[in-house]
Amino acid sequence: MEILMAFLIGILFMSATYLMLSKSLLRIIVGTGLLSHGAHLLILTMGGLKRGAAPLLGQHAEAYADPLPQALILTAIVISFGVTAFFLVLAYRAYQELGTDNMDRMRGKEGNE
Amino acid sequence: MNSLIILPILIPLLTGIILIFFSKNIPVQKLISVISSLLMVLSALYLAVAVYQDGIQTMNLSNWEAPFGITLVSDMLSALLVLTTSVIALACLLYSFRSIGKERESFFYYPVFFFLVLGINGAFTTGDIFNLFVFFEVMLMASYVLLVLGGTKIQLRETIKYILVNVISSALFVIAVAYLYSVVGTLNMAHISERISQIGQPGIVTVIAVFFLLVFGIKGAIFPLYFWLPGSYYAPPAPVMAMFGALLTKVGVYSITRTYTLFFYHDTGYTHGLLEILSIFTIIVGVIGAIAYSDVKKIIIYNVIVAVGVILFGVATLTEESLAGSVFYLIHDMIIKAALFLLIGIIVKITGTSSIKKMGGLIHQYPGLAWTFFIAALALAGIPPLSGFAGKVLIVRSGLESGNYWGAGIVLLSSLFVLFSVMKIFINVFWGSPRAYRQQEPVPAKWLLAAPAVLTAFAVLYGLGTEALYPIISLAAETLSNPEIYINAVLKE
Amino acid sequence: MTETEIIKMFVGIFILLGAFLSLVAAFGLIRLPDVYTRNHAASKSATLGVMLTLLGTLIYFYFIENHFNSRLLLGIAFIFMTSPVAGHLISRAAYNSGVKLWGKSVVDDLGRDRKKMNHRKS
Amino acid sequence: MSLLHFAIISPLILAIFIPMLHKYFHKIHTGWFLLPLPALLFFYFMSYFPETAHGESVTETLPWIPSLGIDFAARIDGLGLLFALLITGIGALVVLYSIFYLSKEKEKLNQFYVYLLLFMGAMLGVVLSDNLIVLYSFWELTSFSSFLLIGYWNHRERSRYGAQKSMLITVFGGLSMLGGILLLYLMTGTFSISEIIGMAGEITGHQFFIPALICFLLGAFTKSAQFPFHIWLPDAMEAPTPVSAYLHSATMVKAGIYLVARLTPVFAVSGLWVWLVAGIGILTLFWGSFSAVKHNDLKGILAYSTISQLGMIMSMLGVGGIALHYGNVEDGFYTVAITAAVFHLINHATFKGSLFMVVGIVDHETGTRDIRKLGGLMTLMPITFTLAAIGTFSMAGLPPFNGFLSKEMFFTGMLRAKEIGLFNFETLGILFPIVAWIASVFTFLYSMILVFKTFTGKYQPEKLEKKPHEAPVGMLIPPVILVSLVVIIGLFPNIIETLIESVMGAILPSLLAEGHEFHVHISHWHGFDSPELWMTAGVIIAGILLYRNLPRWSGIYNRMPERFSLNRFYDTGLEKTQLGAMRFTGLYMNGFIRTYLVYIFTFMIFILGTTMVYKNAFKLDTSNVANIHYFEVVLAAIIAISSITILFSKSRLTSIILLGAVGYTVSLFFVIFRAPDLALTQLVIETVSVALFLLCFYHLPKLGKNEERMGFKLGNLLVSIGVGAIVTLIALSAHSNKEFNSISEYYVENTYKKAGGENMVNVILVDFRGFDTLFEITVLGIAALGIFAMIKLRMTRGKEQG
Amino acid sequence: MFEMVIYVSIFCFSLSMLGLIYRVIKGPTMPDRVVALDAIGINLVAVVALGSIALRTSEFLDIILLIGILAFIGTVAFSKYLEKGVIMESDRDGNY
Amino acid sequence: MKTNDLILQTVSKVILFLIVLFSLYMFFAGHYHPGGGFVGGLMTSGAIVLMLLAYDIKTVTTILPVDYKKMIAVGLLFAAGTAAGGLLFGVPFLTHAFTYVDLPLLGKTSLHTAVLFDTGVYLVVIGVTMTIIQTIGESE
Repeated sequence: MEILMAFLIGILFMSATYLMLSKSLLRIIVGTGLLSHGAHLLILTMGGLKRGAAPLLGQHAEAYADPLPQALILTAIVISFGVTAFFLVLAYRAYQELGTDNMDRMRGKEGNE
Repeated sequence: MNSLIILPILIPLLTGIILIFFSKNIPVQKLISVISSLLMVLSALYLAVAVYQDGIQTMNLSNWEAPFGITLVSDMLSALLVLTTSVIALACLLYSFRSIGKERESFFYYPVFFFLVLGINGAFTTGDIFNLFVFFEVMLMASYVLLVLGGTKIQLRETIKYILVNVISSALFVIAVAYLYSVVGTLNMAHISERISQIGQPGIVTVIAVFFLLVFGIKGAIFPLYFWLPGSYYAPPAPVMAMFGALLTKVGVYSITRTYTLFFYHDTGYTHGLLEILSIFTIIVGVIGAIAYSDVKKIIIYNVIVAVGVILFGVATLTEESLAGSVFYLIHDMIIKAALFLLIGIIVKITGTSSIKKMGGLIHQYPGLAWTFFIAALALAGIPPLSGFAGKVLIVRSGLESGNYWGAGIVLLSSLFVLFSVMKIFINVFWGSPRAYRQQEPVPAKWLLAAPAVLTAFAVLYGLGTEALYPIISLAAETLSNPEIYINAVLKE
Repeated sequence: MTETEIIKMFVGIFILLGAFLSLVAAFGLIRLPDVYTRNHAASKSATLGVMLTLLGTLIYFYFIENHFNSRLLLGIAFIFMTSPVAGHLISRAAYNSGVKLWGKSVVDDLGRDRKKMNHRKS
Repeated sequence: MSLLHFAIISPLILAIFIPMLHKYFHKIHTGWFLLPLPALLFFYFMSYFPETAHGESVTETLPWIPSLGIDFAARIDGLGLLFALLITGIGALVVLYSIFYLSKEKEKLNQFYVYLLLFMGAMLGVVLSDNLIVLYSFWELTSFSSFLLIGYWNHRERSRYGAQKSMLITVFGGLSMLGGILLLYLMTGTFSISEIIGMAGEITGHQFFIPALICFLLGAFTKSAQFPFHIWLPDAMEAPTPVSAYLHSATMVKAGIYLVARLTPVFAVSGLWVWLVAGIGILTLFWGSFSAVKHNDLKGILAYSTISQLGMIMSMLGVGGIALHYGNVEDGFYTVAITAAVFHLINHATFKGSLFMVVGIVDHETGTRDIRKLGGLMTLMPITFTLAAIGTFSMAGLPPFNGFLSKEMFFTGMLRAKEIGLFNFETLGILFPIVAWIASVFTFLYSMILVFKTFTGKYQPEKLEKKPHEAPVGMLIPPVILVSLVVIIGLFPNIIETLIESVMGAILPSLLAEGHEFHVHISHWHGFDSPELWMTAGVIIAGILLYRNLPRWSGIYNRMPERFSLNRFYDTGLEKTQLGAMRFTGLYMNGFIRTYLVYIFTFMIFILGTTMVYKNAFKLDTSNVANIHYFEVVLAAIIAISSITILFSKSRLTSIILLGAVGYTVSLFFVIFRAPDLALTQLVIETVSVALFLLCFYHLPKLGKNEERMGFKLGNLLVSIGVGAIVTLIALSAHSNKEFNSISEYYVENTYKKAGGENMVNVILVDFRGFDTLFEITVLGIAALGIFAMIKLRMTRGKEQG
Repeated sequence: MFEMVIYVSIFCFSLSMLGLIYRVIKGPTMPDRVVALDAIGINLVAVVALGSIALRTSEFLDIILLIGILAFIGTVAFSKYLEKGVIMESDRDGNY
Repeated sequence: MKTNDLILQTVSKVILFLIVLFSLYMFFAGHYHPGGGFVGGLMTSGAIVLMLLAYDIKTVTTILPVDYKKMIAVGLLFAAGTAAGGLLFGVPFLTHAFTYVDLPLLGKTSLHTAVLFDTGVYLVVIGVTMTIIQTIGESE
């Protein structure tokens, strides 16, 4: 399963990278979304996917899934949510001010003389 | 266990929170921020003294023993960096009072400013690799907000690029931590170090080391990952630029230093060799950038990159002497970069432009500004007896000693170009015939000058008082070059 | 056949029925001609299908695992309440945003009433 | 802190008070406050003479950074004392001169005198420091104070240019010297010059020896304006004339000479040193004197003359260094060159100082320094003319002035150079006397031009701005004192013999046995059989011939292509460097974030890939993997297909929905992998994110209007595949390299017992790693504040800069 | 047998979701998509319920209500947006 | 075109209660079952969003006169204060204390300072979500 997941994560990263290299701001932000999904799945995979019960002691199971990666992912999810929200609003404001969502038109050559 | 260690993190956090309540009352905001910055400086000072006297200070948060909870660790390096950060934050804060403007002030400039400081101090203090990531994010989030606050076109545009790069580097950070966790199964930095030395750094750990270099290299702007920096740092107002230029990249540099001295020191031929090559290239491209532009902001921004290269060259050499040199240089550079950014902030405010071709003759009207800049420029170039000298001498000497003649030569020669680039500013901006500038409002130059002047004075004292600082800094270097000290302080209590 | 198995059988029937209804709904959503008819299919069949499934699950957990789950019950109630409202809102939105009815529709009550109202006003 | 230290830094201390004095006593010329200091210092240093005269030295140490071996060790020996006397003596005269030269109404005297004092203190520091790092510190201070002095009239473009040029070149030399210092430290383990000299014999074979030697010479040559670094000196003439007299005749440029003299005992055993010092010196001598002739600006002539004279002293030091090889003092066969160097050093300070002052007077009184406009001033300014004549004759090497004596000794030294049997001198050594002679001819020539074109010939009042008359007395006193020294030394050279002996003792300590001293005897007459006499005679004859026919042959100066001149080289070099740097930077810093990302990702792929291969890090271990269920495959397929479909989607709605699909499927994965908390959170977050996406992007234009070119797409694709592959490969190897048990077993054990909870993930979040959570919500809070500010705060134009 | 039933049902739900996804992508009008999305949400509820049975754990049952709530809010928001062009009105009486 | 949302508003009132109840359950159950301050907070803000949808911003602000930015601050203060409280007792930052009590009906339950910390999280999350949504809503 880990091997399958590793490939899946690879695909996610590939798509994310491709999207982030494009011109449209929306595609870029979608790319960052994929990127964080990939990262979260990777943490989970790296913690090991051995079958155990959910990490709730009420389950009284023999083995539990590794709780630490889950906690890390939770933190990472929340943070990337904050960043994505900020990024989105930024894109929206930038479009309002600059009138474009094309990164090529956002070059900026201030001070380059 | 020492509750002092939390104060440089807790004070800005609480201050930031309290300031949110007073978002409409700017005088109160100013009062509170000054008081708590002072408190922060005092606590950082006290912490540094404690570390100097009693060795590494740690705190196991939530009272869980070391590898299981999060541990805050303050060794000499981080205590010094926290102290420097607090001082610079105070300076930038005072500068902001008369320059940042009512609009930004009533839209959470000060709270976010304190959150930025919180993130930086936290990153310097934490002893847990994932917690480091969290503090990075606090710092980055605050920096995004400070960068975009004001919503001008250039700010919006550059913030997009800045966020994009940092989102990528954060994602890479997360996966680097994940890889490391997979191999060693722990997150506490001392514990990681211990476990890596148990298995003697197999190939995969070296790969992860390079991965960490990439992650922190993007933040610390090393070659060839620094491209985002000049544009992004160009956009915000001067005090923010000073905070960024002086502190943000240094967090990346600190993290490289920490990981490359604490974790990945078993295969130095490869990892540190790579770091050395990259640092030399960093210096070269930084220098090229610095002499290329005739824009005050750009020149100083590229000098940030040069400094990063110099510091990392010392880290890559990895002898106690070179590490001491790096620490010397790191703190010097933080102080002097903050001073320089604030100074050019004043220049830009006075002249309304940042192109040196449109300026001239400021020395007649603002002699204090001119001389502060002059001294700061010399300090930047590492001219004795100012602050940059001791660090540079140590770095170059140990570079020569370990046989890296080219690197040492380039570090040495970079001073010349650095000097050239800043003197270009001095000659063109301060000398020559005065010109008339369109000023929208009177510039409170005296007030604004106070902060950078004090910082420059610090830089001078730092250079003259090198002897007094030497035991402190060699203590930092000793801790860096002997991971055992760190591990014992954290785990064997 | 033990008690458990009987319950299991009931649960199984509920669930299978639910799954079947959901398939029907999906088929309807694909095949029906306009948004109003599709909405009809979705809210009726899907709701019923899902409710049956949930009911089956509730029974399963209550009797087999000896675990009465109040949130599940709440969930059933919730879907029971919201699903028709959602359907209503969508249809109205579609109508008000000017989505055409299927060409072969016979009645347009709302349109007729609106016309009347407008007529009366003017 | 001893009196000696205090003496060294007293100018710096006084400098602090100058602005105050200037402010409160603005009626009095600030120079008067200064004047006592160098005078006092001069006599103070004189008091050391009895001790140093017999080869003894006084050392006072003040710790600065002892941990790095850096102490402010002040040491006075013969060499240091000579320079200290020159600095303070000439300093006093220059200050006096400047009081009359600079108007107290027009000039910013406070700045000027601060710079001058800084410079004076720096020079004293250079010549009296025993610690190389301290020496270097003062060395750089001289560079910067002279930078400020040259740029004193900074409203002039030329001043700024000259200041920058001198700073760049001398700081370059300084840095290279610093490199040399560090290399020396690595060889000897000390920064102390006296200790290093003590170890001189041990380090000759060291691998750093030659690099250190070259580094030091670069420092000395740049400071002393040796070929090809001499180009800064003529441009430095933009400084006020008192500055030129001080810096560029007596002090700063001599710092390089000082350094070479000081380090002769360390390095002169090497043939390379002798060749470089002597060779570059003689080349500079020739080139300086040759170039001086073509100039029309009096200060330009003096500048090149200075260059050439410095080259002369340098070459003598080089040749004299040979003496260290032979080690016999008695006959003084080679040491005579050193004697000549020291002697000429003193002479040069006297006559060149006076000449600069004279030129200053001419400039001050006539308003020009162009010899084409000047002429016939002899009758108007008789005293000035007399001073000028004596100074130039001394410079030209005419008897009975002191310049003649040192010139004769110089010829002696050069003639002996060809006798050296070492380092290939037997073949090429013959060049030394020849070049020396030719250079002397030109020296004679420009000396004549200097004095006769200015003071004789036709008086052209119409070309002058002012009506010239004799200078005020105060302005004449300093050159008169210097010129009288020229004459006195010329007539009675033996009065300074002791001084020279002590200096030689300092330069060549190893040649002296304990208690011995050098014996110097300078005489006017060497007899008819001495070649020096005939050489001098030849110089005079050839010089007069050339002077007479000047217009006929001076055309050769125009033949020399300007393009290949060193100045042009410097200018275009600097310009091209900046331009090239700009082009280069502009090449990759193109403002496109895509390009930057491509760099970053390419580097990432490259470096990680290389490391993987090089470290043989790839490993695949399937023993530890969980088995695969079919619905997991389905979910994976959904994610894979959705994420790839996004790449091809043309509408923003589709992309957002597909992103949502990926997100929801990820939350299903969390369900499968037993992470209920994660599933809950991911679900809610995903919904909110999708909602935000839709909200924010409703206003944006449709996708797919102007997409990338095919080449770009292909490049992007390659990079993306690389990134994906690298991430996958490392993930596989990292998973196959699980070496330790995770620390999470602790959590399983202790969550209930010690933390009082059952949901491990939640307990970790609020307790074990509650610190993370505290700051995670801080991040959220900041983000919310930022979003609020971003939408609500729209700054008015023009207030963009903070 | 029972497991078989569960799996078959999951399969059915998955199949119907695929059909719904087709409708989401195809359109042709926005309300069509919304209808389909709402149905997907509801079906997801069922899948989670079945999944809980398959995994024999009750810890995921909370998710059911969660999805229900989210789907409802989402649908309401969508339909309001389609109808009025805004999602939140600042002041209903004052013509937003 | 003005439409009344009578059906929606009526249903919302019931649903609202349901959602808030559920969110509080999620919040308090966090230490034992999936949930916690974060999800709880999000669900509560979901309820508020539903109100915003059914009514309008003005009405909702009259019912809930809260400055959500201040709510963030309050939440952070809560969390940080709970965390810093330990310092006063001479234990490290963030040290939690708990005890088990026997409550009628509920049985053995733990009283835990972590709940206070989680309250901070809960408040911050509501504050953040609502700040974002309201700000965007107002800018439309």
